[in-house]
Amino acid sequence: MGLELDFSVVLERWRALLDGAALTLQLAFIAVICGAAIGVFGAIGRRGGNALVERLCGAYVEAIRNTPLLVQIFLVYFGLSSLGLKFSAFTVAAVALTINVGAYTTEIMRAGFDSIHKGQIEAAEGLGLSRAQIYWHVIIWPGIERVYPALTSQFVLLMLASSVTSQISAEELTAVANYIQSETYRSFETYIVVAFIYIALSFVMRFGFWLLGLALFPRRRRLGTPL
Amino acid sequence: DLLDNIMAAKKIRIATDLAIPPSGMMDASMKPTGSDVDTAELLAKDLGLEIEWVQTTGATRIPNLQTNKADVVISTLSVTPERAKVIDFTDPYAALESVVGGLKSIEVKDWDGLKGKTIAVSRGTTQDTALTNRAKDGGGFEVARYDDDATMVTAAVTGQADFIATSGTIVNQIGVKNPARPFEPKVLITTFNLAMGVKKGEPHLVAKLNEWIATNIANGKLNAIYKKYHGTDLPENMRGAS
Amino acid sequence: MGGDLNINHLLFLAHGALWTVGLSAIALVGGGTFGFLVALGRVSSSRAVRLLAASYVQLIQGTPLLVIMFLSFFGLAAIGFNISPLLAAGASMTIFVAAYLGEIWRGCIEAVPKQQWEAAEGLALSRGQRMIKVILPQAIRIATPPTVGFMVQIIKNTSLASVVGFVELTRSGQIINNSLFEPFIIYSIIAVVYFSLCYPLSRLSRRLERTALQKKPALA
Amino acid sequence: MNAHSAPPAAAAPVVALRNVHKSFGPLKVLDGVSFTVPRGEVMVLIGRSGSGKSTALRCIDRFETIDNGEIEVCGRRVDDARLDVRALRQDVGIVFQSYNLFPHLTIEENITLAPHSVKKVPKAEARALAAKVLAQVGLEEKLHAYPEQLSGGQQQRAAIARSLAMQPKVMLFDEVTSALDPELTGEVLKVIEALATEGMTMVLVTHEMSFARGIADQVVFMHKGKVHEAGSADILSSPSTPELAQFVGTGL
Amino acid sequence: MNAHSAPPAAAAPVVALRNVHKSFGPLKVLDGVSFTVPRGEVMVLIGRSGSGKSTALRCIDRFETIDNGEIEVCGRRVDDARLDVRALRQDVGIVFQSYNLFPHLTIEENITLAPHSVKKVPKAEARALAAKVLAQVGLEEKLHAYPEQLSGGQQQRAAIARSLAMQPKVMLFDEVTSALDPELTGEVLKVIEALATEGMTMVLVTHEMSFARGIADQVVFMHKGKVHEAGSADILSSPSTPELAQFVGTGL
Ligand SMILES: Nc1ncnc2c1ncn2[C@@H]1O[C@H](COP(=O)(O)OP(=O)(O)OP(=O)(O)O)[C@@H](O)[C@H]1O
Ligand SMILES: Nc1ncnc2c1ncn2[C@@H]1O[C@H](COP(=O)(O)OP(=O)(O)OP(=O)(O)O)[C@@H](O)[C@H]1O
Ligand SMILES: [Mg+2]
Ligand SMILES: [Mg+2]
Repeated sequence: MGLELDFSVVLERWRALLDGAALTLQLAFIAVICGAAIGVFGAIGRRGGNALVERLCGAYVEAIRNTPLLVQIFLVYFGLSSLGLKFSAFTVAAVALTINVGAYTTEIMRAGFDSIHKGQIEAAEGLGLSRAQIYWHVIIWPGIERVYPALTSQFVLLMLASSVTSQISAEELTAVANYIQSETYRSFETYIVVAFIYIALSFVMRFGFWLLGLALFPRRRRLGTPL
Repeated sequence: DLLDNIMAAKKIRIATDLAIPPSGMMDASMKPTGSDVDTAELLAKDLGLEIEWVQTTGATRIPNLQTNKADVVISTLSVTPERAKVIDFTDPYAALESVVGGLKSIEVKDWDGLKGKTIAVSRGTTQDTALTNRAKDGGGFEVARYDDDATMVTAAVTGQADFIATSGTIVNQIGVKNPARPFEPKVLITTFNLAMGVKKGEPHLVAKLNEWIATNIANGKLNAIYKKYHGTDLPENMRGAS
Repeated sequence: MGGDLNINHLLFLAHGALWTVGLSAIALVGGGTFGFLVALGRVSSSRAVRLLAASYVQLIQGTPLLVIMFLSFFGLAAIGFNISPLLAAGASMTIFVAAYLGEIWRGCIEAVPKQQWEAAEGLALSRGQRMIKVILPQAIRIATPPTVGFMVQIIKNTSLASVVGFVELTRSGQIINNSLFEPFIIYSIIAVVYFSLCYPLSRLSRRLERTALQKKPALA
Repeated sequence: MNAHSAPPAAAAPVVALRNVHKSFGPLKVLDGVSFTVPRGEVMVLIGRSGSGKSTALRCIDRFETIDNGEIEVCGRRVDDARLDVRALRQDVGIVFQSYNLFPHLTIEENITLAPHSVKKVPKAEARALAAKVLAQVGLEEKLHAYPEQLSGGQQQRAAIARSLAMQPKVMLFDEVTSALDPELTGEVLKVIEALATEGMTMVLVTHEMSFARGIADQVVFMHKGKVHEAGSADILSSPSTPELAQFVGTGL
Repeated sequence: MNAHSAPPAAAAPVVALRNVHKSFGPLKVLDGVSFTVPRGEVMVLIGRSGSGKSTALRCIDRFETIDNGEIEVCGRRVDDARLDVRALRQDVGIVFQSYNLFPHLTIEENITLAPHSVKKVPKAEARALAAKVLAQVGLEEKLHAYPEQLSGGQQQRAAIARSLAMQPKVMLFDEVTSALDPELTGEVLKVIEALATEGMTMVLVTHEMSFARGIADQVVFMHKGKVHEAGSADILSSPSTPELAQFVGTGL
């Protein structure tokens, strides 16, 4: 075939690619932090006693998990502006991604919390710990530890999925790629380069989470048991 | 030779994006329509060929050509030297007048009036390139890039964007969709020539297409199609003799 | 442009939804078959095969599906395999799904207690017999809930097939929206259709998980 | 209905069950159980599997609510719905068969957790306390180990130390040795014996008859949710009901 | 290095370990172990937890490879890297503490699986065989039950029957009763006793000293990876090393 690859045109736009990758990571970072917080509270809500809260958290999780992220992003972006609330694309992208990953995190964390043996909770009750203290010391941290690999994967998936925010004018990596490829018509080269950048980003993220895991779960580090 | 193959098969594969009105879109009964669609249909009829539509999106118009999945792309391709390194362009069959449109209620007369504003464009289009360069050279405005025209227009209709850079036709549409936010053309960017795209190294096909384009510009048919969808005539220098 | 939403638009959407279902089915069959091989590769006795399978999984899981779609449709064509959009969408969904299902299933195979392997070994069963007669039947039981759960992701991910010219649910919605400019109505309809395809599967997966959990103490 | 009103007399029993009834659905598990444990005494609860021993113990620490009857622990009415459960549990230490140490915390962190977060004992003081109770169970050198690095017997002793660190007035033990092999069982029983010598009030469920004989001030034999026979440890050697005779015969 | 060359003499031992060494990383688990089991004899392996009993057993069936020494089973050199492992395992039956029945198969399917797929015994014949071995362990009526429908003792007996169906020349048992309560233990031991009476060659690891006394032709006491004391069952009553004395003292 007469297709000759020429990467120079793409690579000479490395600054733009770097900016895009940085924005992708930034979006992922914000969504992971806020999503994890939503996940903890969502999971507690799904487990804890109050039927109404349980229903609400359940509805949130189901609505998000069963519809595409792109549709969610459109509804948030245009929904807010129709109500007269105008935020930057970055803000909306971060909010939509947070809402999305929060639902998945809720589900994963719920499974982690549920996996804590009843005996552990009774032991803590027997020591007179309050409900909040039991959650904090006996359920949340060990629960997160158990599902840490699943959480990591979900967060990497979120980073990859953040590419759809290009649709609402967030200048992340895919947006930059689309720009470059329509400016130069070098589609293959662009997509190949971008694939490598995404793979590198996901390695970086996994490595980061591995380091974070070592810091969060000292026992694993001390005993050398992998997460 | 691609042209021989096409003529032998009595079938031409034309790639177009059906989600970029008014060039390519679906009508109320979900049939392809639009200025590029009509152009393609006229071309096929004149050459006595049957059309096989190849659905593309903005990003896949060129790969479709390069990998021989389509013979010709007729999908608002504007001609730039950069792009001409990758594919061959025919002579222009139409032109797109790009403007910056804005809310009627905001007073803007020229580029200076756009200082401090944010202008929405469709990512990677020639408008995008033009505005991005201008912004870099101290244009004083921000560029917000959407993936396609429709999203950009939706942003304008719902209030996310107060200025958009696109064709005048689309600018006028916004007020129709949301009477509370009427838009009007404010500043002319430039006029881009639109051409058909062909894979590199097919001089016969290009020549054939150029010949057809010349004929149909001369007889006014291409102008008629343009006027039907864009509401205005082609620029003077392209208009036929009719 | 367009006018108002009419029955033709809805039919067009329904047609798109059919393709979404069809592509999902292809992805599940193709990805399932290939993913099964990946899972076997991950637990293979050969180090080289294990490494190969692991790299495959790492590579694919680090790449957005959109890019895989693009590269497999146009990339294959560029090296001389001119395949139809259907084949390309099927191939890239297969490549993508196989990496994820392979990994899920490897976990399930490894979740079968080590003692079961040893018991089968002690009975002089060959490696193939151990896998087919002892390990897989048990792994399948563990694997059903997460597999059904993952199908929800498959359904949603088929939307990216638009890049190879596929007009499935999301793309048909986009096409309609781009002539009507009614993002709310149209995206809400799409959301509802996806939800009604995915939610039953989510529920089923949850139910299967629960029954699997209840069975566990009896097995132990 | 004089809950809370009477202050605990010095001579009042630390634990008292009066006609306690408890069902799980249709299953009657406790059917009018009464016993009292005076301060400093050791009561041993025996009986077949399913006779309700664990349930009785769990009711004392309010892990189960009862259907009927009265339970008084350290002057508190446990059957009162308004009971301050956390206050009760500061007075009562409970240790189960499965040690239930917190796997992600070191032994020291396991022990200091409750004193520090419940009783607000300062960190340094809590650490000193941890060293003290660990010495009591002979594990001083395991302060910084994680539970999984300990043998079963050591884990169980650490669990006992964790309860002791709350300085409870009464300790409940539910078959704390049945997951252990004979050698490890020995270690744990020694610790419990030492506690008895120091005058800790205790209720323990065990299947180790020879141990029961050695340590019990009072033995209660439960059968089908009822106290079937009770008395000093002597009843183990000369049971007066055929059920206990049979149980002791098989249980030895 | 005469592996494979010498045909098994009739009088040759069925199992022979000669100076076997085995380490897991830095941990020396078998440190020069030697013993032989003649045809039709029952050898009982005892010792504390961690002394290497299971490892020795697993080496015999090539579940572990050894670092040094020789193992001969039914005339085959197990230490030979070119050993036909599957052929060895047709001669050797092994039963573990955790019964390891295949949960997705009925008892009959569990039993017929190996004869049918390894030895190519026709289905009907394999079924007859299953009925026979199940009768041998007293479970004839459980043919069509699934493992989870059986009690622990029944599951363990079914696991023994599954091994027997391969008509092995020697059976290895690793603490087959330690997950069972005394009543169920009795059932399983009875089955093993019957096998001994029928002349099966067996090596068994057990903590049941009284059982060992009754059944063993030979007792091997392992300590720290070595054969510390060996002899007839009498050594259990009159041990000559302090370690065995202590072990028998606590183990009882
Ligand atoms: N939460 C519960 N729900 C339903 N039934 C229960 C519950 N807890 C205990 N039971 C039942 O109550 C009965 C008594 O249980 P309990 O644990 O008190 O017996 P036990 O004397 O401690 O026996 P073991 O020696 O086996 O521990 C048993 O039949 C048990 O199955
Ligand atoms: N696969 C392995 N990897 C590392 N160490 C092992 C492995 N298998 C056994 N060991 C170690 O080898 C030693 C001997 O183990 P083995 O199971 O043979 O003891 P045992 O005498 O059977 O004890 P028990 O009575 O507890 O079953 C133990 O310290 C054990 O931790
Ligand atoms: Mg109990
Ligand atoms: Mg062992």
